[in-house]
Amino acid sequence: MSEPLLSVTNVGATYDNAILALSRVSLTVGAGEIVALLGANGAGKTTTLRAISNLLSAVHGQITGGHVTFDGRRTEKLGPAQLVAAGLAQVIEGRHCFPHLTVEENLIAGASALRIGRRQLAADVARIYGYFPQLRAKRRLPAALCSGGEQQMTAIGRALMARPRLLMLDEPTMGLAPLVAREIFHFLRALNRDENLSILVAEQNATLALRYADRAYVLEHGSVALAGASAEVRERDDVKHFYLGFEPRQRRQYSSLVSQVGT
Amino acid sequence: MRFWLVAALLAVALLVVPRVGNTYLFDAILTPFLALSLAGVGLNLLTGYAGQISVGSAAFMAIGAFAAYNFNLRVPHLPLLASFALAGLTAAAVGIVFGLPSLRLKGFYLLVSTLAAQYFVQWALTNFHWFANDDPSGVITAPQLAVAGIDFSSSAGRYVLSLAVVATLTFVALRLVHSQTGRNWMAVRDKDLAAAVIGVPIFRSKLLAFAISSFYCGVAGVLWAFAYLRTVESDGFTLDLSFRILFIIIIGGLASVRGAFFGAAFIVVLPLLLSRIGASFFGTTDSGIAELVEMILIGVLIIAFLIAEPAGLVSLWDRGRRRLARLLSFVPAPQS
Amino acid sequence: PSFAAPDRGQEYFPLQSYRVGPYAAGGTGFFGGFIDYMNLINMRDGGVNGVKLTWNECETEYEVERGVECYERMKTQGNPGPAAMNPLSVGIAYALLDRSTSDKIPLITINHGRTDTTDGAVFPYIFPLLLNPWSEASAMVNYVAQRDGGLDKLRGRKIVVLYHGSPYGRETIPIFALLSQKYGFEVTEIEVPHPGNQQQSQWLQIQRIAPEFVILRGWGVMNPVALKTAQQVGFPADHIIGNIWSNSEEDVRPAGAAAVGYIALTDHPSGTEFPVVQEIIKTVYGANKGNLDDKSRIGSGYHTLGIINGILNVEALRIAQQHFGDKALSGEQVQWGFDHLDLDDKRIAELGATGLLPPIHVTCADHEGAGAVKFQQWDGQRWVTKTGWIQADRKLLRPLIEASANKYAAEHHITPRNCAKTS
Amino acid sequence: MSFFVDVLVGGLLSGVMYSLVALGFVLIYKTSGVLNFAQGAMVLFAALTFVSLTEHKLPFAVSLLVTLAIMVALGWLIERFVLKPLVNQSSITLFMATLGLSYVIEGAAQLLWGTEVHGLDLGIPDTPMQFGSVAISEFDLVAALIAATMVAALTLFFRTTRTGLAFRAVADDQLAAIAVGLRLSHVWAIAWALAGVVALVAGLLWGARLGVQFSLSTVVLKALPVLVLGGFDSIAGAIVGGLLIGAIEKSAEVYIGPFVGGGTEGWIAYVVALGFLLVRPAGLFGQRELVRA
Amino acid sequence: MSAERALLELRGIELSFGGVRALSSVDLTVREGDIHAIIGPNGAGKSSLLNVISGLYRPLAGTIAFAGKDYTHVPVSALAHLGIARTFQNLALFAGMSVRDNIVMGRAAFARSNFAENVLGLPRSRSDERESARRAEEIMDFLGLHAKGDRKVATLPYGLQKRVELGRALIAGPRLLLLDEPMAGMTAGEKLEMCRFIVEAKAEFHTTVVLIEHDIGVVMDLSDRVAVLDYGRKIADGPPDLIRADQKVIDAYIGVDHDERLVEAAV
Ligand SMILES: Nc1ncnc2c1ncn2[C@@H]1O[C@H](COP(=O)(O)OP(=O)(O)OP(=O)(O)O)[C@@H](O)[C@H]1O
Ligand SMILES: Nc1ncnc2c1ncn2[C@@H]1O[C@H](COP(=O)(O)OP(=O)(O)OP(=O)(O)O)[C@@H](O)[C@H]1O
Ligand SMILES: [Mg+2]
Ligand SMILES: [Mg+2]
Repeated sequence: MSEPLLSVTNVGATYDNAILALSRVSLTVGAGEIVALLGANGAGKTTTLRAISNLLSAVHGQITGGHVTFDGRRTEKLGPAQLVAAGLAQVIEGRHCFPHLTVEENLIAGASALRIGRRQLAADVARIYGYFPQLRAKRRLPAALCSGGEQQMTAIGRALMARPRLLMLDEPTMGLAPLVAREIFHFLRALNRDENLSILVAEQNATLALRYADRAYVLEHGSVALAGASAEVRERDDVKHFYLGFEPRQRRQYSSLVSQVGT
Repeated sequence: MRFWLVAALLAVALLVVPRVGNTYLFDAILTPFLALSLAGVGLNLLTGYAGQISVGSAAFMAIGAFAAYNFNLRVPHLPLLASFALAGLTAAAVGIVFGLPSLRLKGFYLLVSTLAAQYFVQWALTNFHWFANDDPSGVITAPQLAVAGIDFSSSAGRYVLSLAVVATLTFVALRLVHSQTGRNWMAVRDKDLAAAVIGVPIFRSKLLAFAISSFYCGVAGVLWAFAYLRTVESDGFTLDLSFRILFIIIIGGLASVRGAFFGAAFIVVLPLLLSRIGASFFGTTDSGIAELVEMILIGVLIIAFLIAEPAGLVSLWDRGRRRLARLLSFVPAPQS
Repeated sequence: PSFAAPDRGQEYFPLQSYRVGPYAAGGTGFFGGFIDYMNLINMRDGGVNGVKLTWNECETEYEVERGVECYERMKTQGNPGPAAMNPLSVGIAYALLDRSTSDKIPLITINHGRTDTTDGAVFPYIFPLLLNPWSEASAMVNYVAQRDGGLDKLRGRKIVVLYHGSPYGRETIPIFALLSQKYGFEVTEIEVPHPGNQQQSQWLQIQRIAPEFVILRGWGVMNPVALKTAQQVGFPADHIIGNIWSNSEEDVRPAGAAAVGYIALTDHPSGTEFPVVQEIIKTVYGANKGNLDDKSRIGSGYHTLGIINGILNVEALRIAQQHFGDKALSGEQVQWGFDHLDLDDKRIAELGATGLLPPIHVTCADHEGAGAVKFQQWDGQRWVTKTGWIQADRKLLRPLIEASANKYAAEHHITPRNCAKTS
Repeated sequence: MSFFVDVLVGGLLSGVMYSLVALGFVLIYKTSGVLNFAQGAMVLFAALTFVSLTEHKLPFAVSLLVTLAIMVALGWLIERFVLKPLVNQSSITLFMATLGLSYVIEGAAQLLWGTEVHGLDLGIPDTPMQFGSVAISEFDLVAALIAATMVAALTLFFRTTRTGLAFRAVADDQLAAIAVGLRLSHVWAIAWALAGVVALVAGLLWGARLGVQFSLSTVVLKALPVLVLGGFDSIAGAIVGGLLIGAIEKSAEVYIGPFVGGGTEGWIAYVVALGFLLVRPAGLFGQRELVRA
Repeated sequence: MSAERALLELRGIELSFGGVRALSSVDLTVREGDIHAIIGPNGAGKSSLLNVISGLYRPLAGTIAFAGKDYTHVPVSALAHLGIARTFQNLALFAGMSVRDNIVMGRAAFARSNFAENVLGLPRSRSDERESARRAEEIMDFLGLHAKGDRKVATLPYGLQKRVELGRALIAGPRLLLLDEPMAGMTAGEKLEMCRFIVEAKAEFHTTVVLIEHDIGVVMDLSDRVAVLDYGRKIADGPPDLIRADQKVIDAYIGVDHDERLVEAAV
C-alpha cells in the first residue's frame, strides 16, 4: 500500500466560526482497508467525516486548517457532488432518509451523482435488495414511516447506489438489533473483500467495530488520541474500560449496582 | 444594571424627548414606531414564541381600532384607557376564533386562517356601515384623547400616551415569556408531540397565544388609528401592513421581545432615510425613479439582512455589545 | 433641485405624488400636468407677479400612512410655508382633514374627496373644487335622462353602479339611492374589490340584471378590466358610462377594441388643441423641461386634469395676492384666494383654457364652485366630446351636504364660520 | 338554470387563470420548501418585459424567446444571490426573503419598463362564443388548454424523470441531498427558471386580460387559496384547486353576494379553503406531514 | 423488591398501518417496580407498542390497564397526571430552549398557576417557579448536567441530549417511565452511566420502567423481565436468563455467534 486512498492531514474544524470541534486530526485509509473511528459523544467523529466529504459548510461548519486528499486529489476544491462522483460516498449521521420518498426512490436518489442507464439502475437497486431483503417488502413505503432499522438499511443502501470506492459510515448500527448490526458489519466486510471497497466507519459499538476493522483511530476532544491495528487497540485497558465493556466477566455489574442502591 | 439601563432609557423617552422633539419626529417617526413595535411584540408572542405563523396582524389592528372607536362612541363616559382595553379584548376574542384552526393546521397552511381573518375582517368592517357609524366612505376619526382629565391630543401628547401604553404592555410581555406560559408556547413550537406527552395543554396554549397576540395587535391598532393617523378606513389595514409586521419580527429577531423594537425601527426609519437620500440624489423630476430605486434597495437590504443575520438585529446587537464589553470590559454582557 | 427647503420668497407647493404602485398612471399624469403648468408659469411669466413657484415631491404610493408622513415632512418646509396640499387621494385627504385645518394649509381635492367638505362654513380649508362626488353622480343621472329624453323617462329603468371598493368608490352609495327614489329608477350598486382586476362575477350579475346603463366608478386597473369583462359577457360598451376617474386614455387604451364606444363624463377633456396645452408643449417641452417621459401622453385626461389643477392653484394664489400683496403667501393667505376663486369665461379664455374647464365660482359656503361636466365617447383612438356642459342638480344636493357637514361639526366640536358675514 | 351554468363555467374558467399562477408556486415549494411570494412579481416582470419588447417592434416569437431567456437568467440569479446564501434557514426566513425579492423584482420591472399600463394583444379573441346555451370566450378555452398541457407536462416530469426525483429529494432533506451528490444549486436554478417560464405564460394570459401593469403582481393573492385547497406541493392540486376556487368564488359572489352587500370574492376563497383544510389538513392532494413518534 | 402487583397490563393490542400489521394481539404485564425490557428486531413494533401505551397511537383493538383502570386509548393529555413519562427514540427535545428550561418543562402538567397569575407574579406563580427551579437543579445535579444548564440543547452532543430528555421525564417523578432506546449511540462507559441513572431513579422515585434497548448486555443485566417482539407478535416474555436461552429469540433477534467466531478466526 503505497499511497493511501484517503489521507487527512492536520485538519481542524469549527462550527459557527466559534465552537472548536477538531484540532489537527490526521488519519489515513488505504485502498481495501476497513478503518474504524472511535470516540465518545462529541469527540468529533461526525465532524471528521463531514470535513472529509465537504459537508461542513452545509451545517455552519468550517475547516480551519489542514487538508484532505482522496485518491491523490485535494478535496477542498471539489464539491460534495464531485466527491461522490469520484467514489467517496457517505452514510450521514441520523440516517437522513428522504422522508416522503419511498424506500426505492431513496435508493434511486443515491445514484444521483452517476450517469447510468435505467436498466443498470434497476440492477443496482436489485443488488441492494439482495443485501437487505427486508427492504424489498417496504419498497413502496415512504421512508419516514419505516422503523429505525429499516431507515438505516435504506441509508446504507442509498450510499452503495453511488458505487463508491470509499464508503464512510457514521454510526451505521445505531439503534439496530444486534443481529442486524452484526449482519451489517458482516456484509461490509464481504463488500470489502469481494469488491475491494474501502470503508471508514465511525462507530460507538467499539466491540463490533474493532472485530471487523483492520485499523482504528480513537478520537478524544477533537484530536486523535490513539491509533493502531484493531487487535492492538482492543487489548488496551483504557479502551476496554471506556469503549468495550460487556465482556462476560463484567456482566453482573448493573445488577450489583441495583442491589447496592436498593439496600 | 440592565434594569437601570432600561429605566434610564424610558425616563429619557418619557421626560426629555417630548420637550425636545418636533411634530415631525412625533407624528411621522416615533408614534408609528411605537404602534408598530407593539404589534410586533404581539406577533412575536404568537409567531416567535408559540410558533404559529400569522399574516393577519393588520386585521386585528383594524378590529382594535374600530372597536375602540365604537366603544368610545356608544358607551357614554367610558374612560379612554378602558376603551383601549376593551378594544384589545375584542381583538382577542376574534383572534381566538381565527386561532381555532391551529388545532389542525401547521406551518404555511395556517397562513390561510390568518389570511382569511385579514380579508374577512377588512370586508366586514367596510361592508357593514354600522362599524364606521354609517359614514358612507367607511372612515373613522379619532375621538379626543384625554386620560384622567389630561389632554393628550397634541403630537407630543399622543407620543407620550403611546409610549406609556407600549411600555406597560411590553413589560407584561416580558413577564409572560419568562413564565410557564411562555415556556409552554416554546415547547409547542419546538416539538408539539413531546409537549403533549409531558402534559402541555397544546390547544389551550395555542389559543392563548392567539388571544394575547391579538390583544396586543388590537391595542396597537388603536394607537395606529388614534395616536398616529387619527382618521382611518379599514382599507388602511392591508395585508401589506401585516407583512410589514412580520418583517419587523423576522428582521428584529424571532422570539425576542426586544427584537420587535429593533425591527420596527428598521422598518419605519429605513424607508424614510432612503427616500430622503433618494430625493436629494434624484431631485423632483425623477421622484418615480427614486421611489423605485428605493423599493429595490429595501428589498435588497431585507434579503441582505436575512442572509447576514438570520437570527435578527437583536443577535447582531448582542454580538456587538459583547464585543464592546470585551473591549471596554465594564459594560455587562447580555445574558443569552 | 435638492430636498433642501425652498428659497425664501418663493411660493411652495408640496406634492404628495405617486408615480409607482397600482395607480401610477393617474399619478404620473396628474402631477406631470401640475408640474408642467407651474413650469410654464415660471418660464413664461417669471412666476406669479414675480413670485416664483417651487415644489418638491414625496412619493405616497397612494397609501394613507405614507401620505401622512409626507404631509408632516413637508408642512414645515418653505417660507412662508406651503401654499396648498394636493394629494389626489381620497384616503390621504381624509387623514389630512383635521391636520390641514389646524395647520391652516388649504387641502385641494379636485374632482374628488369628501362631498360634505363642499360646505366651506364647516371646512374652511378643504376644497373639493370643480366637481364633488355627489354632483358627479347627479350629473350622470341627468345625462342618462337626457339621452332618453327627459328625467321623467327614468322611471322603471334599471341602472347598475359598479364602484371601486374604497372610500372614493363608496362615497356615492347614498346619493344614488336617493336619486333612484326621486326619479323612480331601479339602482343596483355593486362593489369591485380593490384593485379591481377580477370582475367576472360582477359582470355576470350585471348580465342577469340586464340594466339599461352601467355607471362605472372605477379607478386605475379597474377601468380597462371592466371594459374587457363587459365585452366577455357581451354587454355593449356604449351603455357603460364612466365617471370622472374612468375617463382617461390610460383607462381605455389597455382595453383595446373592448373600449370602443364607451362613454365617460369629464370636466377636463383631453386634447392638445387648447392654447394652454400648446404653450406648455412649446415653452416647457420645447426647453426639455417637460415632466412626462412619454410625450404621447401630453394632453391625456390625467395630464389635462393636472394642468387644470395648476390653473386653479395659481389663480387662487393670484387672487390672494390681490388681497395680501404681490409676495409669497402663507397657506392661510392662499386659503383666502381659494375661498374667493372666481374664473369666468373671459378669464378662462385669457388663460387659454376655453373648453378645458367650466367656469368656477367658489364662495365661503360653496367650495365646489362648478359642478358641470361634459360627456365624451371613445372612438378607439381618441375621445370625442358628445355634449356641452351638463349641470348637476346642486339644489337637491345642497341640503344634504349641509346636513352631513353639520353632523361632522357636531361630532368634532367645530363651530362653523359665518359665511354671511365674510365677504 | 342556464344562468347557473354560465356562472359555473365562468368560474371554472377564471379558476384556470388562478391555476396558472399557482403552478409557479408549486414548482418552487416542491423543490425548496419555499413559499415563493415573489411569483407574482415574476409574473409582472415577465409580462412587462414581453410587452415592452413587442412595443419596441420586435416580432412576437423573438420577444417570447428573449423574455424566456431573461426569465431563466432571473431564476439563476435568484438561486445564486438569494437562495444559496440562505441554505438551511427556516422556511419563514425564506418566505420573508421572497417578499424582499418581490420588492426588488417589482421595482426593477417598473424601473426598466416604466409604470404605464400596456395593452397586450395575443391575437386570441376574447368575445363569447355560444356552446349550446353556454357562452365561452375563445380566450378562456385557449388558457384552459395551455394550463392542462403544462400540468400534464410537469406531472410527468416529476413522476417519471430522475431530475424530478432529484427535485423531490432536495425538497425533503437538503443535507441528505448534498450527501448523495445532488447539486442543490442546479436543482434550484432549474426550478426557479421553470417557475420563471410558468410566470411568463401566466403573465401573458393575465396581461392580455387585464392589461400589463402593476397589479398583475397581486394575482399571487388569488393563487394562495388555490394552493391551500390543492396542496402546496401538488401540481394536480393547483389545477383542481383553481377550478374549485374559481367556481365557488363566482357562485358565492353571484348568489350570496347580494345578500351581504357584495365583495365576498375577497375572502370567500380563504374561508372555503380554511373549512376544507379542517377536514384535510394538507389540502386535496398535498403531501401529508409524515410524523412518527 | 419487585412487588407482584401489575402496574400496566396490555391485553390483545392490535395495531396496523394501512394494512401493515404493526402489532397483533400483544399482551404484556408490567409489574410494579420492575424494569421490563422489550427487545426485538427492527420494525418488530417495539416503538409502536410504546406509542400505544403513551396514547400516541390508537390501537384497533385491545385494552390497556394502568394502575387498575382500563383504557381503550390512553388520553395523551392525561398522561402526566397518570404518572407516565417517556423518552423518544429520535430525540424530541425543545430545540430552542435551554437545558434547564427543557427539564423544567417536564413539570408542565403540574403548574398550578394560570397565565394571569404569571403576568402579575402572584404567589402561586412564584412558588411554582421556585419549586420547578429547585427540582430542575436537583435533576441536573443527578444527571451531571449542571454546567450545561444555560446551553441551548441543540448545541449539545447527542449523548447529553439523551440525558436531558431523561431528565425531562424524571422531573415529574413518574410511576411509569417509558424509555425508547435511551442508550443508542453511546460508548460503553456512557451506557454504564446511563444505566446508573435509570437504576437510581427507579430506586428514588419507585418508578417502574419499560425499556426498549438493543444492547443485549444492558438488557440482560438491567431488567427484571424481558419481552420479545417479532413481526408485531410477542414471541417470548420472561426473566432474562430464560430469554437468552430461548431458541426462538436467538433465531429472530440475537443471532448465532458463528459468524463472530468466523471473523475472529480470520483476524
Ligand atoms: N451543527 C453543529 N453546531 C454546533 N456545534 C456542533 C455541531 N455539530 C457538532 N457540534 C459540536 O462539535 C463537537 C464535535 O461533535 P461531533 O458531532 O463531531 O461528535 P461525535 O463524535 O460525532 O459525537 P456523537 O457520538 O455524539 O455523534 C461537539 O462538541 C458538538 O457539540
Ligand atoms: N406512523 C406509521 N405509519 C406507517 N407505518 C408505521 C408507522 N409507525 C410504524 N410503522 C410501521 O410499523 C412497524 C413497526 O415499527 P416500530 O417503529 O414500532 O418498530 P421498532 O420495533 O421500534 O423498530 P426499531 O427497533 O427499528 O425502532 C414498522 O414496519 C413501521 O414501518
Ligand atoms: Mg456523531
Ligand atoms: Mg423503535
